[in-house]
Amino acid sequence: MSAPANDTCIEFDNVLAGYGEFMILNNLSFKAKRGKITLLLGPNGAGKSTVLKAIFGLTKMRSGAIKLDGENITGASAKDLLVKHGIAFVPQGRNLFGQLSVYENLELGGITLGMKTTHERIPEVLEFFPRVKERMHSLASSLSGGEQKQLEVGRALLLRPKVLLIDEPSIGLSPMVVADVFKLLRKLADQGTTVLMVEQNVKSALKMADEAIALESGRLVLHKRADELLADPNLERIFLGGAHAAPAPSAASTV
Amino acid sequence: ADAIRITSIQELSGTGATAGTNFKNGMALAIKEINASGGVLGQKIDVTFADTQSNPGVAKGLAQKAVDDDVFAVFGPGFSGSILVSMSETRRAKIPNFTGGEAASVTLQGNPYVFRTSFGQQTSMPKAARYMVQNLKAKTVAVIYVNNDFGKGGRDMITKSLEIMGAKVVADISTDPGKLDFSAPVLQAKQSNADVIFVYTNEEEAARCLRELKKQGVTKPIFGETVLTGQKVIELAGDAANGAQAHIGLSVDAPVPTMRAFRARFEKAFGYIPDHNGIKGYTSVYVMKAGIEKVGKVDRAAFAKAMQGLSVSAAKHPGVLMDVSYNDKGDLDRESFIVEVRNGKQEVKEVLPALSKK
Amino acid sequence: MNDFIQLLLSGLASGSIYALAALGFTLLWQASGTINFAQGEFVMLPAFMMLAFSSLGLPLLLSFAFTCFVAVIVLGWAFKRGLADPLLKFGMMPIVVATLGLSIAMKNGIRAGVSAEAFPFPSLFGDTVLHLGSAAITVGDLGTLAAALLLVLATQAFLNKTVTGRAMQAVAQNTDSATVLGINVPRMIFYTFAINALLACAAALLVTPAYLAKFDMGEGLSTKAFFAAIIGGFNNSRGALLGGVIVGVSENLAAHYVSAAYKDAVALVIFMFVILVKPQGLLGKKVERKV
Amino acid sequence: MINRNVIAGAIGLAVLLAVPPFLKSYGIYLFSYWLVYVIANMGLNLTVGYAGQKSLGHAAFFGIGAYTVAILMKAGISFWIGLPLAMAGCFAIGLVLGFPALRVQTIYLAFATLGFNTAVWLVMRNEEGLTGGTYGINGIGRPEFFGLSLEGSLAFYYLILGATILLGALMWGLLRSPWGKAFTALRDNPIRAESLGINVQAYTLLAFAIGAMYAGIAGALFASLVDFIEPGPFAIGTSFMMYLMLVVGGPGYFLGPLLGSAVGVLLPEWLRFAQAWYLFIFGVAVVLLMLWLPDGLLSLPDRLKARRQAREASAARAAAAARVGGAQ
Amino acid sequence: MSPVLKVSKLKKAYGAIQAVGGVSFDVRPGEIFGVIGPNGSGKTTMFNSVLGQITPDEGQIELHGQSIAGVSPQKLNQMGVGRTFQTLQVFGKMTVRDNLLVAAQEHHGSMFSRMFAPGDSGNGAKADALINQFRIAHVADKKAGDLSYGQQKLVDIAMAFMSDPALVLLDEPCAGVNPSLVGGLSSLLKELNQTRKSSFVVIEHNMDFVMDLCHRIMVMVEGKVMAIGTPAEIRANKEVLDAYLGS
Ligand SMILES: Nc1ncnc2c1ncn2[C@@H]1O[C@H](COP(=O)(O)OP(=O)(O)OP(=O)(O)O)[C@@H](O)[C@H]1O
Ligand SMILES: Nc1ncnc2c1ncn2[C@@H]1O[C@H](COP(=O)(O)OP(=O)(O)OP(=O)(O)O)[C@@H](O)[C@H]1O
Ligand SMILES: [Mg+2]
Ligand SMILES: [Mg+2]
Repeated sequence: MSAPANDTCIEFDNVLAGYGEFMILNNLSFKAKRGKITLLLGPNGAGKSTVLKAIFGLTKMRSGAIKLDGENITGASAKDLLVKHGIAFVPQGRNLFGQLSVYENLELGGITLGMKTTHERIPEVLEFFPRVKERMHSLASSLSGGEQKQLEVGRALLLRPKVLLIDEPSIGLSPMVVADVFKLLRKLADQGTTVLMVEQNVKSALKMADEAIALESGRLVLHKRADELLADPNLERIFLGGAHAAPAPSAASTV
Repeated sequence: ADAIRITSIQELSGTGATAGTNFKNGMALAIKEINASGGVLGQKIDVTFADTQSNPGVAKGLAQKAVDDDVFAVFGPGFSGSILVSMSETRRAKIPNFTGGEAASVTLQGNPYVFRTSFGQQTSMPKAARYMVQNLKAKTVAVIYVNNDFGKGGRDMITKSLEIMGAKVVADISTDPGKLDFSAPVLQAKQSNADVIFVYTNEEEAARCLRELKKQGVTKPIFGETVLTGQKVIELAGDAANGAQAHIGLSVDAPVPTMRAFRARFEKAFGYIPDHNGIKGYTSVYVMKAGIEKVGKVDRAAFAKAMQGLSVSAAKHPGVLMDVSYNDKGDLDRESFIVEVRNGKQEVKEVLPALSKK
Repeated sequence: MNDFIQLLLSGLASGSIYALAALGFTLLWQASGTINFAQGEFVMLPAFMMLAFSSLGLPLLLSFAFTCFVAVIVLGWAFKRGLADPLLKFGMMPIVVATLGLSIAMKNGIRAGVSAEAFPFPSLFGDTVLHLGSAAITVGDLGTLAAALLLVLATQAFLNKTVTGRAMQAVAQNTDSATVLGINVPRMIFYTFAINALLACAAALLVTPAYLAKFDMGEGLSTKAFFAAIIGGFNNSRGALLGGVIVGVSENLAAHYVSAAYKDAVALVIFMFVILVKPQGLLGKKVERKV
Repeated sequence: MINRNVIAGAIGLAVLLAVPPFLKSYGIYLFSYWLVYVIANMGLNLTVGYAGQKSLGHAAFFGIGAYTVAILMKAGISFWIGLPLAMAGCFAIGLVLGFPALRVQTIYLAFATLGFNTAVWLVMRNEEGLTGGTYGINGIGRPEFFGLSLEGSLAFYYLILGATILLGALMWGLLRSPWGKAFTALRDNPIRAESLGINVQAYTLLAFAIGAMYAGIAGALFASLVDFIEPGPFAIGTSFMMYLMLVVGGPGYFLGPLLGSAVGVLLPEWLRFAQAWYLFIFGVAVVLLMLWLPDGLLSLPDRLKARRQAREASAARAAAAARVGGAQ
Repeated sequence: MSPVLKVSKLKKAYGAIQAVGGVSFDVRPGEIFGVIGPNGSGKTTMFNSVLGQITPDEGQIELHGQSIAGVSPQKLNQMGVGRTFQTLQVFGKMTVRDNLLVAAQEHHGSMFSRMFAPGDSGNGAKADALINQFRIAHVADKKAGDLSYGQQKLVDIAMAFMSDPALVLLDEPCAGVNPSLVGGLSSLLKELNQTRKSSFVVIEHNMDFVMDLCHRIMVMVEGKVMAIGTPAEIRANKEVLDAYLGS
């Protein structure tokens, strides 16, 4: 394969995508670098989750292309994305099989690996989430909110993905676990995994990320190195209340 | 000339579908024959078939439609509830209405426009009861019936008739339409130690009941009315049908040459052997033909009047298959048979004369 | 006592018939979250297919094999493509009504296209009568009971003990997550309906000798199967057997010891009792309500 | 949008008022039969479509209404006394049937109500002294209305039409009030509803009771219309059919029952030209309708509207995005 | 002054898991009370017990000095207790505006009078105000189920405030909410707390939010209370640092 000798891993090229006729991403283009953690930031409803879902074909794309290492993966099946391209995805919200046990949920997470490998890796992953390990044979729906999130993250890590798409992992996690998860993601990235992560926990996330992309109304408004952004005196204004506190007509700013 | 338009309202779907379809096919065959041989008084018969879905509410609408269409006669429906509803419509419009329904109530309304195509239960059950008491020496009888208007009506009538004959019903066993497992009813019948077991259900249930009777080794005589020894039941019950006896008004296996010929024609046309409902449908059209020809013109009022006391002989009108006569209430009378199943075949043991011939 | 044994044995026999039909319900519920109101017709159709193959002179088991093949295509694949795929995402109501429509179409299609009559159906095991004291049972009844037991346990084991089985359940519980994990959702759905079709064929083979092949044989069968599945537990395949046997035995005992006219009421009372006291069924596992 | 509804309503009403006098008795009968089902299905729409209680026992109430009036009229008691009694009876029994709904939901509730229907049917069939058993009740007759005979089919049709309009208006008012929202909230998320002070018990019971009352009224009219009742039309098959009509028409749409009942009652009549195959075609038609509009016929305007709104929202979002400009 | 909410020795076990193992605390009038603790420490279970969503095994719960054991969630709401949920709980098929309207209507008039009340039961203006406050005006006519995670979360929170509750229990209100709105939420709670003397109990993992907002904080670990104190005390508590806050 003659991948261009650059460091772009994921590329959105003029992507127009949405739900039914409602277009959320308006000709969005951006690149995420290989082996780096790229943060997706933006107000609620900006379209961050839609970006990740588009990669996995969960939102319909009308035009544009999504590329991985230069190869067009628009419309690829979830199985191909997982197996061929090594992409794993932790969506936002509830994604467990509530009527199956914790262990069974993990097993299904490894269904593309084959059961032998999966069974080998499960203990490793569980080491990292002791709370979940304790509840291995409980129904997934009986876990607490944070325990469920941990299980979801663990289920994705089982795959040892080359690319990890992760949507607001910090939701529901206690601060220490958040720190642990961030540390782990950092380590994965340092080992070569490309991470594309959505976060509202802006400050902590910026501290561990490499790059940051900000969306508004489905469009790219900013793409900077994370440390630059963190140092930006405008950060407070842009993300932590300033910009939106201004009486801009809300329909214009966040439709 | 104009065609004689008639409407046939039958149970073509739902619980009554088997009976209704047979009736319909019988009619269709008769009409085809009649039209092929020049029609009635030179007029062809033009029939519309309609399905009540075995639902009286629908039947009523269809009867109104027939009235709106100003047809010469209405045939059906067969379910007693449905015919009661629809015949009040046809009566209001003075349209003759033939029915395959056997419930006693049909001809008890004093409706001069309604005519049966077979015995009502008030005719057949006494005959059956008499045979059980006189020939099978029954003092006690167990009655297994299906709990719908057909079965319930028969059960009420046989109970009454048996009482009049001095026999007693010692087990009164209701079963549901579509019943699968007859072990409990049969067990109950067995325990009652009755001299005769009288079975009055629809075809499939009759077959299941016969099988269970065999399985539980019941040796008492098993008697029925029409359905029990029907061709279909024999086919469905297999060996278990052997030995069952019944009084039947109409049977394709009756030792009557016209009947045999009809059976052959029907089987050729539809690929299966008709049951008594097929005969009812077939003969009813020929009865109408005979009635019209007797009047000499196509006139509903005159026809209805002529039907009262009408006698049709099979010799003159082969299509009626057997001699038949009507009284002033719309009930009919003809010979009937006692049959027994032997080696998977209905065999006539006795021919009972028409009531009027006694 | 002998009466009791007779009733019990016969009840077991019809109970296993109900269980076979109920098994399809529990399978579809666990693996696709739907209820198929045409399930009775899914048994009726293979029965007619087998008769058709038999009338070509094929032996029963060969007819059965051919029927299985056709059923997997028609009741499995075509059903999935035609109804399940487009409708599953809209929730319960549309698929329930579509299967109601399908049931009307299948019933009346057979009635209009084949016959309104009932047809006898050969029994796989024959109907030699065995005697236990004064109670009688046929070999066919025993065979049906054994087959029901076998099929129930096999289905249960497949669903809960194999990864594929669990993946099928996962699809029913959360389709999007299943997709994201790389579970081949369309294939799992196909498996579900294909297995359902095979179970229907097996049920047809075992049930029709008693039920007789008739266009409306599915009606009575599916009502009883509903009751059986609820009593035993909708989310548990073993429940189908337990429920079927309870319905079969209780209605027999009731017909004898209570009142024939109200015999259905006894199964009904058990059914209502179970629904109100243990809605998940006797063997079902409780669905957590988590807020 | 309201305007369009009003216009559609006015046209519909004009047709219902003006057309039947030109029909023969079969046509009038079909219209009457259809409206009876419309009334029953309005009730079911409240219970199932709005309040989300999966009921498969509606035909039982239909039957209870019919038998109440039939038995009373046979005993010489006026329809106008029988009707309120039927309503009250159905309302009360509906309340009672609501109780299982407080314990179980979804399919479990569906089967509980199905069981209830079977039980009612068994009583109708077996309590011969009261209900006539399988023979049913014949010659029920039709009421007078302030001295006006409703014996004629057209007169009785107008009574049914009047009832439909009145009950429709009441339902409309109910659904527009906070009750309507409470019912919908109950359907969507009972746990959340409860925590917002919505009396889940009361609304669930009322959804059943009012729905049952509508079925009772429909049943009373049905008994008089057909003049004969037996247990058959009130068995679970009818409950299934009613559910089918509701969903095909559009559950949770006010006019859903009107269209749904037309599909369930009028479509088979219209298909009769297909002879033996007409019910097969009907079944296939139902499947196709579901495939086309899974949320019912009346979801079509909504679907078009949603599409238009989505396009507008897209445009607005694109405009906003353009204004945001950005780093591209 | 008697406490608004008083919980004593609350216990709830699921099989072998003691989710809540004897928790006692009280919430004073006009207080914002924070609850923090590691995942699975029983916070949500404690909430659900207080709110009548589940039945605790043991313990007393009093609202304004009156026991509310066994009182249904609906009654509690009528008594002026509002709540939000950790998991998204909106009316997905209703519009955002209807979500808010339905959240307040049961607090006006009787059941019977509501049958004839106008559809918005007189709460339209209030709903619109909250919609603006939470910056969801542009999606006010969309079905709540079609919103993004954060937007749904905001709808859920807004609903809890529609009926002017005297006590609100919030379960992780900030999760998934954009930082710009987290500040807004914080000021809203403070404002309501000051102007209307409403009390709040807030479960939250966002420490900036909790430390800034709450008067007192309770730390739960393994179903037990580890500490209760002012933000400063909690921040200084060595045990808490180890068990929960880290660093
Ligand atoms: N299923 C859906 N149908 C229609 N519109 C949707 C759907 N899901 C999301 N949207 C709309 O798409 C837009 C973007 O949603 P998305 O979930 O991508 O936002 P987000 O940036 O992830 O927000 P958050 O931070 O709240 O998670 C929102 O305006 C939302 O209303
Ligand atoms: N229905 C249940 N069945 C079994 N265990 C349960 C159930 N509900 C909760 N638990 C267990 O009880 C413990 C406490 O759960 P709870 O939801 O109260 O935690 P929490 O403090 O809210 O955690 P988080 O911060 O992750 O939301 C957890 O270990 C959870 O797994
Ligand atoms: Mg998101
Ligand atoms: Mg929690």
